[in-house]
Amino acid sequence: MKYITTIDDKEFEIEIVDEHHIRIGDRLLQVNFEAVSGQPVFSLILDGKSYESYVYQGEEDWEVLLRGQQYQVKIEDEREKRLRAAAGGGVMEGGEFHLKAPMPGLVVAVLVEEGQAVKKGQVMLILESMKMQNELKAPRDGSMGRVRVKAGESVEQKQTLLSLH
Amino acid sequence: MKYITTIDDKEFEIEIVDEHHIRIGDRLLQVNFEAVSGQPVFSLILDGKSYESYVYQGEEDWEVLLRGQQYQVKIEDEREKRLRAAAGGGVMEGGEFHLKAPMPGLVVAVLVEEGQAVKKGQVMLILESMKMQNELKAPRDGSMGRVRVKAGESVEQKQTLLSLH
Amino acid sequence: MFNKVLVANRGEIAVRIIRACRELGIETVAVFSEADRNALHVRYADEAYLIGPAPSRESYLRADKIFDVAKKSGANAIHPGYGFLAEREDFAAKCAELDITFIGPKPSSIAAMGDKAEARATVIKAGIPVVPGTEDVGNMTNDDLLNIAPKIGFPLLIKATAGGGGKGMREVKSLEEMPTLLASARREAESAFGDGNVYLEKLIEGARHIEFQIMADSFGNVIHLGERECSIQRRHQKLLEESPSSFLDDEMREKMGSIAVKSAQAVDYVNAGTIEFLVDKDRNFYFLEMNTRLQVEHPITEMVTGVDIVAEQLRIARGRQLSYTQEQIKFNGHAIECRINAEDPFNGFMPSTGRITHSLLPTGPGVRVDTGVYPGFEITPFYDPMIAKLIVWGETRGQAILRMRRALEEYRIVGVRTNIPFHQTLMDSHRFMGGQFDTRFVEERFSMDDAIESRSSNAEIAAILATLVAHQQSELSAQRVRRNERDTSNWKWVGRWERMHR
Amino acid sequence: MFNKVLVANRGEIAVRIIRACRELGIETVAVFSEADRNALHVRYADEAYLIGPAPSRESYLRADKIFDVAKKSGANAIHPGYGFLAEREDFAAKCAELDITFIGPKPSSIAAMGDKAEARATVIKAGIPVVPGTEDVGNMTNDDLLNIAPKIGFPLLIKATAGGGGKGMREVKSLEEMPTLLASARREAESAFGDGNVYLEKLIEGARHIEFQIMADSFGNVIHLGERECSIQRRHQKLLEESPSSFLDDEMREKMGSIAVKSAQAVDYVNAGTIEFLVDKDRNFYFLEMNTRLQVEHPITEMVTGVDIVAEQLRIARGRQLSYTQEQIKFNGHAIECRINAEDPFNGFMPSTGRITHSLLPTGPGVRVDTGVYPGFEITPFYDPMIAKLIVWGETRGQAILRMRRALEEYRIVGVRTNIPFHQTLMDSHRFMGGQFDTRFVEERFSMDDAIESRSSNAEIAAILATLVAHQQSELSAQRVRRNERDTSNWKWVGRWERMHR
Repeated sequence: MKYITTIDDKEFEIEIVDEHHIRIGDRLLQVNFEAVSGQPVFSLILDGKSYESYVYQGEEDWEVLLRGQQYQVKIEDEREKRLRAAAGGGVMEGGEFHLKAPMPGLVVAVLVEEGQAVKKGQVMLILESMKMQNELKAPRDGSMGRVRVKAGESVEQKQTLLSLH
Repeated sequence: MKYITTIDDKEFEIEIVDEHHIRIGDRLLQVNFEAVSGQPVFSLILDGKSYESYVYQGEEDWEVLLRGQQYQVKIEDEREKRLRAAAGGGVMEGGEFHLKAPMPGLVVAVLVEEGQAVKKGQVMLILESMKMQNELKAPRDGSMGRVRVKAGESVEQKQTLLSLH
Repeated sequence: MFNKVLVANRGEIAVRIIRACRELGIETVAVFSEADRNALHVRYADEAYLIGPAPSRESYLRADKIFDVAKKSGANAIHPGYGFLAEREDFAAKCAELDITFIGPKPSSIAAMGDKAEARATVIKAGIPVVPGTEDVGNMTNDDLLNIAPKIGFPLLIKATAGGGGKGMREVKSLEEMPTLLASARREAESAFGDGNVYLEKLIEGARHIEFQIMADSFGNVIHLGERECSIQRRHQKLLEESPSSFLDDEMREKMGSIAVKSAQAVDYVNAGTIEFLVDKDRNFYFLEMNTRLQVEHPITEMVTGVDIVAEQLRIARGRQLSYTQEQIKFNGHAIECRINAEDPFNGFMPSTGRITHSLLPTGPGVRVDTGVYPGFEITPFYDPMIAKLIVWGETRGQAILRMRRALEEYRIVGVRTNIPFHQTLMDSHRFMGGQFDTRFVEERFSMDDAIESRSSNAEIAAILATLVAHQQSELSAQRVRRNERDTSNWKWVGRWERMHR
Repeated sequence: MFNKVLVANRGEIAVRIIRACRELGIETVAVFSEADRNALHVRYADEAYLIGPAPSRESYLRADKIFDVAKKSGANAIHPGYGFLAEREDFAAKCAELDITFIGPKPSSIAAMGDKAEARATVIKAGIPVVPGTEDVGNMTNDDLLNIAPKIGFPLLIKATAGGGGKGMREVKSLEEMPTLLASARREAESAFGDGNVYLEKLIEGARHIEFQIMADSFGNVIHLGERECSIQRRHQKLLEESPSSFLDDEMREKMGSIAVKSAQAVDYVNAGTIEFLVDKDRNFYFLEMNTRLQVEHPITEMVTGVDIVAEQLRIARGRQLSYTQEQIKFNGHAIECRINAEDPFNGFMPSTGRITHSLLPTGPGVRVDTGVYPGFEITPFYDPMIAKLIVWGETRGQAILRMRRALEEYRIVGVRTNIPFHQTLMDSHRFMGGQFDTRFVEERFSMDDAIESRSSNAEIAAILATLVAHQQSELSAQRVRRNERDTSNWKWVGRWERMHR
């Protein structure tokens, strides 16, 4: 099976040859790969080099925590790649974004109003949890849709706080 | 439910009153009892005193490891107690005892012969495992039945080594 | 002399105190909220009592319930740890009233140092330098403050009189923006402490936060145990501390140490306490505040002095003399503490909750971990996100950094996100290694992207790992489908039932 | 100068060495058997290579395979740890031949100290006291030995020339029983070491086993790092070690230390080594043997001296001078090490195997754990039963004992049985606390039943715990039966299928 794996806009062509070999580009590498005690912690011995990493599926991509660095990894197999190519490769833009509470907490301040234009990275709301104030930022430019909470309100995890058009 | 629980020949009458209370003798005690992270490790808060213990079922009795001491605990409910009383309370003696290898290893020496009389505590066989020589002793007086292994032989865990009549 | 200590706290510090008691043969009583039935302090204590629901104000902040437990259990001393009731004068006073030994300073010392304005006034009287700012003031109006501000000079800080943890604090760059900031600072202080009073302080630029540990017995002996460098902060929360500070030389250490001792004496201090200083680029230092309790970062001082600070607190509270004179305190090597928080450094340090499913502690030479969590324990949103303190000792600062790097690499916590990668990136930072940082360093001159070199060199490995995991999972699910297909053909009905109930 | 070290070992000592390398920025190469794919040393090393099936003689003892890995990985140094190939002169010689740095002494020193008879002869020449016995002898016949025995006097010991670990050792009380015992000792020595040579040594009664750590560089500097008391043994296996020994005073320490240094010099020693002495009741001491390698119990010396022995080994092997002079070595406080073995102290110390399902390490001030295991790891019967070393430091011996007691109480390992209860009972023993023990203490004057008082006081609690667990289980199984009953009535067919395939 061949995969196209993308990290930081760089593509890697990785072929799973058999249980103990992979091919990356034109290099054939020996792999010895094990999950550690039933956890999403993986030990990889790759041509003798020993690595350990925490690998799990994120919202869209895979996430890899390796030697203090976190990587968002996109993995497609050949079929998926072909499908995407056929569709013209256009990445969907826009659509509505719903900001959900990442954890239970108290809304300390709402810094945007409905209809207001916001920039990517702009702080929209401050949520207090675990004695810390957490700034929730806009993931992209847009205009504010419905604001469903106000300062002083307690919210549950995953509760929708506001929407961004 | 009432239980008769025996440790070191001492009997305790323990009644499970409800989820949070037990009665032992004529004392009513408050209990708060939890298994720790899905392990046979139990946290008990008994009238405010906090205990932690490793409790598991042994071959016949329950075993409790508490503050560096190990207890063999026999537990009977009322029905079992009545049945045993009806049977006359006689404890079965004798029968054949099969000595099984407690772990894989190498038989270093067999110190008994078939037909030989042995005393309780007498070393019958020496098994080497984990670089240590382990003496396997007679659990009671008796005479040797079949001896199934000889010195120099490798044995598997639970393999029957010899029998005692 | 007490023989049973109630620990009015939770988490790693409750465990720390229970350990010290146990090593002195003193019995321990834990208190716990409904969220903490399985917490380590409950498991390790001799006795444990439920005191209420998860939120702190219904449990760990309920002095009345804690006194009930003291009575019921016969505990004749209380150790407050840090946070919660540790710096509450009324709590300490109530202990005295009930004939319970409060393991800490006298209520009057807590009061004198708790009100920031009063603390400033007290130490100024003792001739101790403070950051220039408003003096001798309890209740200044906005007009008063706006008048004084230009005399202090900009930039300056508005700070809450009852403050702590950065709450009610505002940085002011000019007189124009000051009225708005005053209003918001007062509002925040009012909601956080029930006291809207604020004062002004000159903003020391490029400042370092360096604090001195002091110990005092009830016979008037006061000593210091050297300093801790605490400038690695984010939003006024300390993230890493080290001792000694690479910024101080012996002469300055001696000078600041003796002033720390003098500050403690100024409020007739007993037990362990910490004097915080700001040190500017030119090595001028200013008294900032005194923490009248055991400090989170006390272990680094223990590592370099060999003094068990909590055991010493207990001895002092039992009415004994200090075990050490100032001359007997020797500093040996270098210690660093990383605070391991359940928060995601790749996502704005957002707190993270969940069950810890797996954990592997770094161990071996020169490594100490103080923690209250273990595999199977649930991190809830009710309390502080600090779940462990990783402390290392080395003969030199360089050795300690290398050892910390090794220990961070070994530390595995699965189930919640932690700031371990932040500390790893910090250990690789050239500025940190060179000792070139101030209290603004993390916020202004540090980024998780700093480790860009190692990032790209490991990207291929990350790609391979993710691909292998993804491949394995798709193989597994394919097998599951195949098994189901077979089941359906053989046991059509059963297969469907099985899927229905999965 | 080497920059990549192959660690020719497994378990906690491999992890210990990898840590030291990492802290010095040296790359590490692990080797592993088929049983150890998931072992900690494999997870922590930079590189890892399979060298064969589980049994040691097919993997960790295969010098040829280890050299293959060195070649493949480009490792230019090998650290042998202890056991396995650590004291094999031919292995060290082969390293030199292949231009690989052997992190240890010269082959000639290993040879000189490895043959017990030769070692005795060597140190006698240097004027060092040895236990009276046969001297200068390579191959004595039984007749020779029977002639000499009465001159040495009974009781005496027959010991294997190539010996170690109590193999081929016999205690002889009289001339009559000696011929039989000679035969069996020779047989055992032959099968264990391939060498049936034996010699005689006077049996020192009431003896203590006290050893000195020495460090030597290639410039002729030799220092000692003080002693370790290792008299707590069972069948010649050490179970607990402490430093310093409460039996020695400063004068004797200095005297024995300088003799230890002299012994090392007698064989032109380089790197870390240990000189073992027997000390009789009257404080006469005798050279016993030299271990030409890193010792299991080295951490207690690290705790009291602050010297990182493994890091120092690496520096010496890199051709550098010792970092310390004898005068710079200061002894601070007291350290104790308990060897945590997977064996059942309630069942004749029978080894125990299985998967560790849960583990909680003791941590906090003054506690160090060196281990190679973790939750999820399988303890197999192929290797040594020692799974961890628990080491504590205290200002005094008393404080160290109290701290060890606390740490043992905290240590949880579920899945295999351990000797932790043995150590707990030992910590409560008055003789141990009083320092009144010799090498026969555990076997002859100690019993797990010694803790009889605490036993009966906790019996009721044990009864309650077992009853609650049994009750809970019977409730659970009752519920399970009820659920199945319902399933059968609703989904008769499915229920049966489900049970069939359970």
